[in-house]
Amino acid sequence: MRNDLIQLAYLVAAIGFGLSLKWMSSAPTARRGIFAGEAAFVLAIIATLFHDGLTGEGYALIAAALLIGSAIGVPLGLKVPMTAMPQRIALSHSFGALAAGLVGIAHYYLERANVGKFEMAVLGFEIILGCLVFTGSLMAAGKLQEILPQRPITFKGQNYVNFAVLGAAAVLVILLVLDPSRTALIPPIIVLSLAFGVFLIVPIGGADMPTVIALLNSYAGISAAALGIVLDNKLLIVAGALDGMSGLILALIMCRAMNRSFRNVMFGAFGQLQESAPGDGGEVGNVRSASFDEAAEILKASRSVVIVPGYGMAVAQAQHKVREFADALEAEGVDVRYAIHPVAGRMPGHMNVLLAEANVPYDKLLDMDEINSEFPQVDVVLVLGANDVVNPAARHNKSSPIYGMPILNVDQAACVMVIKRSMRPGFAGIENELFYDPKTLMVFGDAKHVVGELTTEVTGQRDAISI
Amino acid sequence: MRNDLIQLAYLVAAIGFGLSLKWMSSAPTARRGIFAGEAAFVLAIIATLFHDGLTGEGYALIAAALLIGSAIGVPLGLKVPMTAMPQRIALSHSFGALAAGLVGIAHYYLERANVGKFEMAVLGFEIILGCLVFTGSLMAAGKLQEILPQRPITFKGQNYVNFAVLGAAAVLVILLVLDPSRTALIPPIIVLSLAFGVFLIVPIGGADMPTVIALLNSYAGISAAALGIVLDNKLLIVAGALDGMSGLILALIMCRAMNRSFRNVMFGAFGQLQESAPGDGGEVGNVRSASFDEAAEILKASRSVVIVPGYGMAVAQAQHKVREFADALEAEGVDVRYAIHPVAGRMPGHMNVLLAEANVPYDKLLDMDEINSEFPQVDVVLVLGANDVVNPAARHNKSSPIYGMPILNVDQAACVMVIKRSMRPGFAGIENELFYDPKTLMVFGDAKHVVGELTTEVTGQRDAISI
Amino acid sequence: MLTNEVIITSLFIFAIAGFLGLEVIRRVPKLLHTPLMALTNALSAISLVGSLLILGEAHTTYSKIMGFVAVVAATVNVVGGFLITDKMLKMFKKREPVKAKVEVGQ
Amino acid sequence: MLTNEVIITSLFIFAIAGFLGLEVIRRVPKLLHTPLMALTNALSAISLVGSLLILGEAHTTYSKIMGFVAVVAATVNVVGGFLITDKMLKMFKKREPVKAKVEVGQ
Ligand SMILES: NC(=O)c1ccc[n+]([C@@H]2O[C@H](COP(=O)([O-])OP(=O)(O)OC[C@H]3O[C@@H](n4cnc5c(N)ncnc54)[C@H](OP(=O)(O)O)[C@@H]3O)[C@@H](O)[C@H]2O)c1
Ligand SMILES: NC(=O)c1ccc[n+]([C@@H]2O[C@H](COP(=O)([O-])OP(=O)(O)OC[C@H]3O[C@@H](n4cnc5c(N)ncnc54)[C@H](OP(=O)(O)O)[C@@H]3O)[C@@H](O)[C@H]2O)c1
Repeated sequence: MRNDLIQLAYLVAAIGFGLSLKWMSSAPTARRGIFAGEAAFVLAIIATLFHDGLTGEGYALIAAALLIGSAIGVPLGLKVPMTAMPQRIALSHSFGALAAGLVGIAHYYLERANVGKFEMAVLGFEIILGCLVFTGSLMAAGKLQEILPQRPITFKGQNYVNFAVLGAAAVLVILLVLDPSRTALIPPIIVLSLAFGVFLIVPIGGADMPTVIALLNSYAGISAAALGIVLDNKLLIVAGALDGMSGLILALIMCRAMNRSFRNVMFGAFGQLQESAPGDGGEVGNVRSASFDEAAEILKASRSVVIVPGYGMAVAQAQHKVREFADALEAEGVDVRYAIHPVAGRMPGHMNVLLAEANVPYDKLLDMDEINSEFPQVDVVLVLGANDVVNPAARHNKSSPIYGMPILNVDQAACVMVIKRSMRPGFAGIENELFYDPKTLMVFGDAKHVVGELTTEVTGQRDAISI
Repeated sequence: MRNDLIQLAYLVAAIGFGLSLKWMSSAPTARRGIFAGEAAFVLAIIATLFHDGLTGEGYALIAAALLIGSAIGVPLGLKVPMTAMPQRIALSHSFGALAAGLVGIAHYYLERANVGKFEMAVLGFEIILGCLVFTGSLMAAGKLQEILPQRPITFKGQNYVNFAVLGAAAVLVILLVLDPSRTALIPPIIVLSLAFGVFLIVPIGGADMPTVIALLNSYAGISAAALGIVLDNKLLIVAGALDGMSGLILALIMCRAMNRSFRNVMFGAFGQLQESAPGDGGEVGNVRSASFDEAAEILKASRSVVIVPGYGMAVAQAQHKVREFADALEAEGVDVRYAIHPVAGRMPGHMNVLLAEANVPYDKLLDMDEINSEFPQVDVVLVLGANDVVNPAARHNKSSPIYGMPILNVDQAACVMVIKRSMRPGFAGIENELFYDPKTLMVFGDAKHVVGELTTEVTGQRDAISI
Repeated sequence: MLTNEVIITSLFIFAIAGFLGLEVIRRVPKLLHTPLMALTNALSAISLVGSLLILGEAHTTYSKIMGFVAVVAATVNVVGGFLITDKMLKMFKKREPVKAKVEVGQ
Repeated sequence: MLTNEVIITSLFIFAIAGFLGLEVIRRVPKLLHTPLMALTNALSAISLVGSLLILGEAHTTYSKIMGFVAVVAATVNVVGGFLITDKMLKMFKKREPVKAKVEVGQ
């Protein structure tokens, strides 16, 4: 009876997780989605605590562990700047994977006497996944936080080495399936899987990390589902399946928006310094550059401005200044909108989150599809720390690594203004001919600084007039 | 092992049913959806035949039954005019419900010795649902086919009688749950449920039948799922749940599009002759009517015509003539489109199916939301056997039974032409002031006949000119 | 006799499948509502699976009679239902693929 | 030891839930992809349920140690994950309800 109630609580929690994801499909219901997810989680935890067989000592340990976990989790979640989101998610992820791996291992040691063949196979799979997601997520967080080198580290035959490591782990699991009592095989499986997690991420550039995180998320979901199969826990299966699908779809969407394949992301060592890429030295060539007051003058005089934010805005944390600047322009009667490329920044929806943080209403953020046909009617496009997402080479240069990626057609506007620190390339490591276009004006400097100066110019000039 | 394979086949079939419904969400993939559904069904049947415990005699009987069923089902499915769709679906439905009810009953008789309490409750629920859907669907088919009177038949206290019948059946089921060996209770449960199915439909007007069919479909799904729980068959549960949801959502959509509540459909006795409804005698009052050649002249001279088909087009089977007529007009350089109200006709999507039958490409069929803003730019609206869906009373007359239902704003067009046989009202039984609007021209006659004549006039006149 | 565990598992599957049904059906455009009704009508004959077992096991004369009628009836439903759906949808395919007009139902 | 039946039931649930996930996630607009990643990150800590059982049953010293670390780690993930998501979404709510701009993701 008690167990039945627990199972019913799990059923309710599973529905709660489903609703939680469903409500994420529109901004007005998204917070309700979080609450559903949280409520479902709390219900699941409480129901679990009612299981038969938990001892007094167990409860004490659980209380201590929950407290310690919360004490670490709260600062991890609260004290995080918006720009550090990707690495925080990766870090949090590695913790979850660690738990999944440990549970699988502990379950093996406790039940090895009566574990079936299929069960052992699923369990082995689960342990491999848990371990590799653990180290993989740590590596991803390290790369994003720039503790580890962002550039992909490659060597000849790397993929073969990686697959040899994974293959060895798989062979050991097969040996375990044949005879689940071979306890000695577990430690090498763990070590190999942890190593594979590291090796998997080493050759991937820091900027590809968001895709990798989505994929690791998917693996974590699948490992939770596998754990659910082994423990015969349906809630784990449902939550794991939802999660596994979610990560997979997000990773696919990101790849598609960059016009790259999974394989290329995982094994392509993208973002390496390209030998032939010219202009990555920072020397300023045949470009027109403008001073702050010239730029402000042009912006003030225009009727419609479209701001194209990119990774540079995130790095410079310029979103609040951008908002102030847009307010100032609007006070001058200029129509200001934002064009959001699907892979601008380093995470899907990165720009949306940052601009939302700065209180830009989300109906001012236009998707690529919405805005692309309107550029010919725009007076000034302000490219703010974006690079690849406005690179016309994607349209016509078949040899470019970003060829085929849909871009924002900013070169159709009357005037393009680009704010960045130098002539250095962006994520893809390639030259951008847009900067050499006669109608392009470069405004060099840190995004936050430049936008602040522009705001002063715009409002200052207005004061001068009103004197 | 064999049983495992059967279960895996059921798993594949369940996914197939899911895909089948998923692919129904767009016209280009819809046929793939049917194939997925059919393949899943065939797989389910084949897998079932491999079950342990089927006897030689059993196989012979199954072969015979499948043959007989197909021999009845094929003509039922193939030889059906498009206008008779709703009643055919209802009829086919009653067969399925009969099967569900019988399986439940047979299972009870075979297993009564060791049936648990919860199991008995589910089984009783399943038998009630199966029986009531059986007679309910038969009644619905009869009303739609006009074998039974279409008008709702009501008497005082009817709802109380109905609920007493259902309540009695429920009480008997409860007695059975308390002691599942009370075999004698089964026949009265069956009789009461069959009776309830009849009583439920008696007070509902023929025109509300599509909503009722959707609802009965939902019940049938739920009864299949209940059967799945009792038989511990996961495929039945999945298919039943999908089906139950589908019927429910369709019924809700229909109700919402008519701006009515479930309660009103089920217990409102809608469609009764309303005492106060004037003008239902067929006398032609203060209206302008036009002859065929006058009407054809106007249509030919216009630049854009929107055809609003309604139930009358379905009754008259005029869709092919309409297509010819539209071709003739287009040959004259007139732009012809169709405006489809969500509840035009008697089934959701009724007009779409009929016009598709006549090869009208579906991008010419415009939804209410798409076309409503365009009516002011339309020269002539041709209302073809539609009535309620263009009744302006829905917009402003608070006492009207259709008040609040969104309608096609045809009265904003330059000229409205209405083809119907008389001044009689439509489904809702109410007067339509549109017919008295000075810019409305009535063209009396059967839809098929009138449209045929108009085509002759249009093409005939062209011939006359070309001489 | 079913154990509580089996019953709760069944409820799990019912709930998740119902949720899936809700999400999938909501996307079906009005254009396809009548074919959808016909298709789900065919699917609702899934009790054919149960009928086949009752008939095939041929336990008692009663069960044989009931099973026989049930198999016949369910077969009529499934065959008729799929044929009706197929017939309806054939009509939607006459034209060259026009732009997929998928509106979100309600 | 799991029976084949239990395993197949699990696969059933996995398949239907995965299908549901596919349908639901596909509708999430780009606008919300980063919060979605954060939310699913929190949900992936569901192995907390398994960790609690291992720790609570306190069978062996090893299982206690592993369970303890697992519960701590999973708690970090779930608490951190939900807080991050919450923080992100709070930002989306500052304005009066603007027209719900739900585009179908891909
Ligand atoms: N969003 C995603 O989901 C995702 C995931 C993985 C990969 N990506 C990839 O990331 C790229 C995103 O394109 P993007 O145009 O946003 O960025 P980008 O191409 O990486 O370019 C960013 C530019 O910002 C400038 N910048 C850096 N720091 C700055 C600062 N403090 N102030 C001003 N400018 C600064 C840099 O130039 P300077 O050094 O000269 O200042 C750089 O050229 C795409 O290639 C995409 O495929 C995106
Ligand atoms: N679509 C659905 O899912 C659904 C479901 C349930 C209920 N309904 C209800 O059905 C109604 C549908 O509206 P509607 O405008 O399509 O139809 P309607 O309001 O029922 O009107 C149909 C009109 O067609 C005329 N007509 C009948 N036979 C004809 C023939 N052979 N030739 C020419 N005209 C003929 C009738 O007038 P004469 O007799 O003068 O010819 C009648 O006024 C709505 O009230 C809706 O709520 C729809």
